Amino acid sequence: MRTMALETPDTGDEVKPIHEVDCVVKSNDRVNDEYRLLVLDAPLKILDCEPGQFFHLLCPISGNLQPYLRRPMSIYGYYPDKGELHFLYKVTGEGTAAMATMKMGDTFNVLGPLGKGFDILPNWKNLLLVARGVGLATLAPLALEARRLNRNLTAICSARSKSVLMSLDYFRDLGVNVIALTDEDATSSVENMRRIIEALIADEGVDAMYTCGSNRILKLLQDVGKSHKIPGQIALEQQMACGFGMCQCCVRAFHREGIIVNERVCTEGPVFDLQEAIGC
Amino acid sequence: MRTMALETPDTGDEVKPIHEVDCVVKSNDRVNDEYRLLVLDAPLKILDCEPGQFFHLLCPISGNLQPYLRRPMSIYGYYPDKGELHFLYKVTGEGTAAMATMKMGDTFNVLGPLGKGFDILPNWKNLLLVARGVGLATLAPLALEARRLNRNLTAICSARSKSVLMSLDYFRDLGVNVIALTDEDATSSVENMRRIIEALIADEGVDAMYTCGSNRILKLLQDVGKSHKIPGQIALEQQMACGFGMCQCCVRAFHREGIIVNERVCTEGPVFDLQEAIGC
Amino acid sequence: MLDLTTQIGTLKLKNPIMPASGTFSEDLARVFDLDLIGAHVTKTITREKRSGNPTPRVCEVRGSMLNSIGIPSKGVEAFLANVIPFYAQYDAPLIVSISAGSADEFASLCEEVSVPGVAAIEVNISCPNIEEDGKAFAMRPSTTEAVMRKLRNATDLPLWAKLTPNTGETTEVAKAAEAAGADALVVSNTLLAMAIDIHTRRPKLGNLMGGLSGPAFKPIALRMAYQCAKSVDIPVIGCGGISNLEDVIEYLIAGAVAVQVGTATFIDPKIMVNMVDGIEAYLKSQGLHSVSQLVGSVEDGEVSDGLVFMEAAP
Amino acid sequence: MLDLTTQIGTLKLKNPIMPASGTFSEDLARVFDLDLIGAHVTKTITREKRSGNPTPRVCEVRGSMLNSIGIPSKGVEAFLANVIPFYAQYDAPLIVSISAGSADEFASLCEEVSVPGVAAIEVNISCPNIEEDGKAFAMRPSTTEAVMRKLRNATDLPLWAKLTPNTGETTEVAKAAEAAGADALVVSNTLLAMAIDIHTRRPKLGNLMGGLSGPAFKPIALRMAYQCAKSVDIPVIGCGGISNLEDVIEYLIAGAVAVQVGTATFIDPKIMVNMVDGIEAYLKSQGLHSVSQLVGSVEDGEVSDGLVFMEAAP
Ligand SMILES: Cc1cc2nc3c(=O)[nH]c(=O)nc-3n(C[C@H](O)[C@H](O)[C@H](O)COP(=O)(O)OP(=O)(O)OC[C@H]3O[C@@H](n4cnc5c(N)ncnc54)[C@H](O)[C@@H]3O)c2cc1C
Ligand SMILES: Cc1cc2nc3c(=O)[nH]c(=O)nc-3n(C[C@H](O)[C@H](O)[C@H](O)COP(=O)(O)OP(=O)(O)OC[C@H]3O[C@@H](n4cnc5c(N)ncnc54)[C@H](O)[C@@H]3O)c2cc1C
Ligand SMILES: Cc1cc2nc3c(=O)[nH]c(=O)nc-3n(C[C@H](O)[C@H](O)[C@H](O)COP(=O)(O)O)c2cc1C
Ligand SMILES: Cc1cc2nc3c(=O)[nH]c(=O)nc-3n(C[C@H](O)[C@H](O)[C@H](O)COP(=O)(O)O)c2cc1C
Ligand code: FES
Ligand code: FES
Repeated sequence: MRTMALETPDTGDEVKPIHEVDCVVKSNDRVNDEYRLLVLDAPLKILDCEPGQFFHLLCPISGNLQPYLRRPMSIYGYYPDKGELHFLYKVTGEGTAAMATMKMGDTFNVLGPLGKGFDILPNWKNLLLVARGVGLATLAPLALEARRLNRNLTAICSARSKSVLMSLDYFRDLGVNVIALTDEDATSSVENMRRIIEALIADEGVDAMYTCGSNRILKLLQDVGKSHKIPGQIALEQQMACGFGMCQCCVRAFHREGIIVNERVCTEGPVFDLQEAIGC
Repeated sequence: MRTMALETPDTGDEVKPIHEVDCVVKSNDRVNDEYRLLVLDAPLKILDCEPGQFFHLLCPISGNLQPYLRRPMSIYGYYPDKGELHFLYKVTGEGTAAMATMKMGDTFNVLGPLGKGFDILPNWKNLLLVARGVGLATLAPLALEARRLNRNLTAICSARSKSVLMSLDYFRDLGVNVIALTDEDATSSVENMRRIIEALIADEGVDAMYTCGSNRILKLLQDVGKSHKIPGQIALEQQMACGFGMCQCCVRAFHREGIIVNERVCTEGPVFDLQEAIGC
Repeated sequence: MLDLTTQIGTLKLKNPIMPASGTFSEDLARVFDLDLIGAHVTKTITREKRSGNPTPRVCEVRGSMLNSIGIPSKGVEAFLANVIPFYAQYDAPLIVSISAGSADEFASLCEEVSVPGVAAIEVNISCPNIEEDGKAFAMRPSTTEAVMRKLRNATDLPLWAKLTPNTGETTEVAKAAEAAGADALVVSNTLLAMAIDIHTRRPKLGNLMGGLSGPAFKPIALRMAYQCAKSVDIPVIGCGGISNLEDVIEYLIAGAVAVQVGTATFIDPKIMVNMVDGIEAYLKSQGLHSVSQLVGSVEDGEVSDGLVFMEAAP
Repeated sequence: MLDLTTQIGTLKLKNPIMPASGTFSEDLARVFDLDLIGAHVTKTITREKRSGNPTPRVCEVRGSMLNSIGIPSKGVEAFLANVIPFYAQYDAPLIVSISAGSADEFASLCEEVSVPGVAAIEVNISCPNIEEDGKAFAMRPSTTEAVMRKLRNATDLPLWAKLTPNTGETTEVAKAAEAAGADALVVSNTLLAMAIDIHTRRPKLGNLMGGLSGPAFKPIALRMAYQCAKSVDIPVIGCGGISNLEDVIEYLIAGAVAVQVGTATFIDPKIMVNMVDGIEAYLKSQGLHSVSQLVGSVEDGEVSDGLVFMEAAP
């Protein structure tokens, strides 16, 4: 298997400026047992976002919580009209624990928007989104965009338990057809998911599939996509330092034209072609 | 000049336990242009102090202020009756700047009481205290102790300007005879101080002299002390790491029995014999 | 008029702030005008395409980071075709960082990148010398001197030797690079370090170990920069943990004629521009008129060589 | 029953936590019962009285500190008369740290402190060897081996060699110490570093440079401890930046059989006791029953020698 280094920054896309901005925290509340929603008062210039893009966040330093590097976080919602930027996050370590201490009125430095978001091609009418856990944070803006573009969206949302299943109301309010699966109900198995997706394809049809994170779901959608020739995209994660292309920390491997190529999640991604992606 | 290492910890003194305690901030207000008064709610066990002793303070970490080592700070006041411990401090760098951000209700970790305080021998009736600037913080508890022991205390307080002359009311309330000298009034010169001291000696007499910090004052009091055979003590400062004898960071040199000895400011001091002290 | 320029051999920079190799790329042009800084330094390239080390390539340690990127490289052809033209649109001089596994490969790559548009070549000699015992060239004076001599013969461009902090012979290596014709020293590359995830018990880096950079590394690299400035006559460019204006000033006072900023850019992408502005304000506030007044102005008194060149902590 | 004991050659400690030389003294008995920790390690002593380095001897760097205490020493007589009797009241074994400027002086001091009440001798070979070129013994395998052989002949007590991070030959030095008869390695002493006050332009330490210790130093010392554990058969005692329970676990997983805690005690004087308690809770939570199950349990897979023993960052 040959391995090849990545090519220079996409020359096709226009190169937008990256903004580093101090925002003010509007709220930072717990939404369920595991997740918090951070709402920032944000200037318009950073709200020209695409679903799937992310920001690189400078978490506050206080007491024993002393995160150093920025933390990448998907845009959960961007609202130029009300000047708000939303992040949905799970406290997993030092940085997110520090974020959780922030209060209304605190200043929070963000860098972005960064990366390449999801595509919704003109001929993609019926969209399917499959997410597990905090993956919803990344996929939620797709729902908003789908409605703006007048597409049909079905969201299969899987989680450990009902109590951590998030964004369902959010999706329903946007007219999304929501299918909730949980481990506690034993409905979240890959086999059940496959059955549900096959039924959707048979019924209304699916033009494109979107997912993120989970290896099991990636594998499933790659199978389904291949057999039904349905295109798809996946948002991936990787440890980052710079967040916009300089350090080469964040590479992942992809199948492309018979070889394995490394691409930077922060710049060529975080959204990649579903079939090219390689789980980890 | 021979140089000799210090001897093992004073075996004469009883060895008291050292306490590391989280206190709650009662107030932390500016007292004038340069100084702040920190009042802590402190448990009784750390309030068994002597004037001249100090605490080693763990300054809070927040944002760009990330002090690492503890900071030594003289006890400005200790009040077992009301359970309070006071520090008077000047913001000079990262640690004290971090202290200045503390608010009522915050937790503050202190280690102490540490070091050897001032002596007031039974036959010392007329005490003289000469202080400049923040040195007052160190000498203030002497006033309380002098009153408790029913001694006469005169305090010569020197500062750049009236507006930073602190503790004058505090001293007066304790019945101290206060003489205020300032640079702006051109009353703070060494010559003027010497005149004033010589007058005091001639009038009521002086049995012991106390000071801290300033090299000019040290030199002056050593002269006066030698010529009038008046004993004295000085509180000294030095960079510290551990604060109670382990690291040997905090040594200063002293004249003793014809040789130069190094002593640890944190353990053999911070109060030393006036004539043995060497300025820096 | 304040004079922010600094002279590195024949090369004059408009100010002493430049990026460190591997922490800079064309992408930073999306954040600020790249002509605001003194020079541009590319990520190290190799002759052939390489994919770099396994992931994770970065991990955080208290107040700093480790990286084990390795040297992913598009190869010299892609570099000549894409990267050099990109930087040609700027006035700031372009410094190309190169690396290779043997002195001959090093020399031939050096020749290949000695093209118009390149102002100087930085040689990353912290990489293993595959011909000898696998030790990095810059670990020893002898291997440093050998590779630098070949490089010196391969180009007329200024040659900057980038040292490693992993050697026990900092000043000897510095002198060897000077003797072999280096025009400047960059002090220094990252320090070998490690972190283990106590939950998985696995090394936090895919490559087992990596290089420490960032604030934790500053006092070490500063010491090296000072020692090098005292032991050679060629200019020293300070690099390691420089995160704010004070750090820049500290390195200049220690004897560096310019500095490279690495990890700090990841935290604050505009930091280099702020440093340039900050130097100006600082000079003004100190009543100084030029950066060169600061360089090497450390008040170290009549300090003995024994102290300056000590190699272990006292 | 949880087994916190650890075996260092013939010496069995009740738990793997002990202080680092120079960061501990009788004074700590004012904070906690010194029998709660695994061993006691004295500040390095020399044969003669010495006064140590000029002040300031300490300065703060971002999240860590530099020190240039030097080795102030009351001399061996005062030590035998006062210090050894003090520690005799405790069960925890006493480790005496010694230093000297030549191998012969080292050996004779070693003999003098080989007295009842002393459980092992730690040799601080990071000090300059005044007979050779002034380089510290532990900078090179040859000088390490030479001095360790003399020391080996001078005592029957266990000998712990304390290494320096300033060498470029960590594993070679480790092997040399082992070959010469060291019973354990302490990895490691402080790393040479510097800080300059930009206002006065003076070095922040009276002695120009000093040793970095504390959190900033951890990833470097951990890497060395790992490399040493992989390259010798004698036990390795980890030391460098250990500030909390996680750090202790990380060193044990990396291969250290015990750890020394230095600078962290200055911030939190009770930290060693908290670590002992913490290890117990940790073992319980992980379903482990002994410290030895953790030691060397790093999941480094089929890692090549090239990676384990690399000497510069990739
Ligand atoms: C493009 C992208 C979008 C993301 N969006 C979200 C989101 O919307 N909501 C959410 O809760 N999480 C999201 N994550 C994961 C999030 O970045 C991590 O949970 C977070 O960095 C953890 O930081 P920590 O300090 O709390 O954890 P620690 O484990 O202490 O972090 C240590 C280091 O590892 C890095 N790290 C840890 N986990 C991850 C991860 N999964 N991906 C990348 N780096 C990681 C951290 O950034 C930090 O540098 C996203 C990650 C990426 C790459
Ligand atoms: C026994 C003793 C009692 C003191 N009492 C008082 C007091 O009551 N009020 C007050 O305002 N100040 C007092 N000081 C001085 C006080 O310790 C310093 O002002 C303080 O440490 C400065 O810390 P910083 O981080 O703000 O300054 P920085 O300059 O940023 O400190 C950097 C480092 O230097 C050390 N340092 C700086 N100045 C001094 C100093 N003068 N003495 C010792 N170490 C220093 C700090 O502790 C720190 O480790 C006392 C010092 C000692 C030794
Ligand atoms: C992510 C990353 C990649 C690096 N890549 C290179 C490189 O390719 N070539 C090189 O000479 N140095 C490289 N370095 C080292 C830096 O140029 C610099 O010497 C080091 O990081 C110390 O500076 P800092 O503390 O300011 O980051 C890299 C450093 C980092 C953090
Ligand atoms: C103030 C101070 C004094 C030290 N004195 C000695 C010493 O006398 N002998 C020695 O071998 N190491 C000495 N050291 C080094 C420590 O023992 C230890 O190796 C080093 O500090 C790293 O550990 P740490 O990061 O936990 O402090 C000293 C360290 C400090 C901070
Ligand atoms: S995070 Fe630096 S290149 Fe992607
Ligand atoms: S501060 Fe450690 S001995 Fe005084």
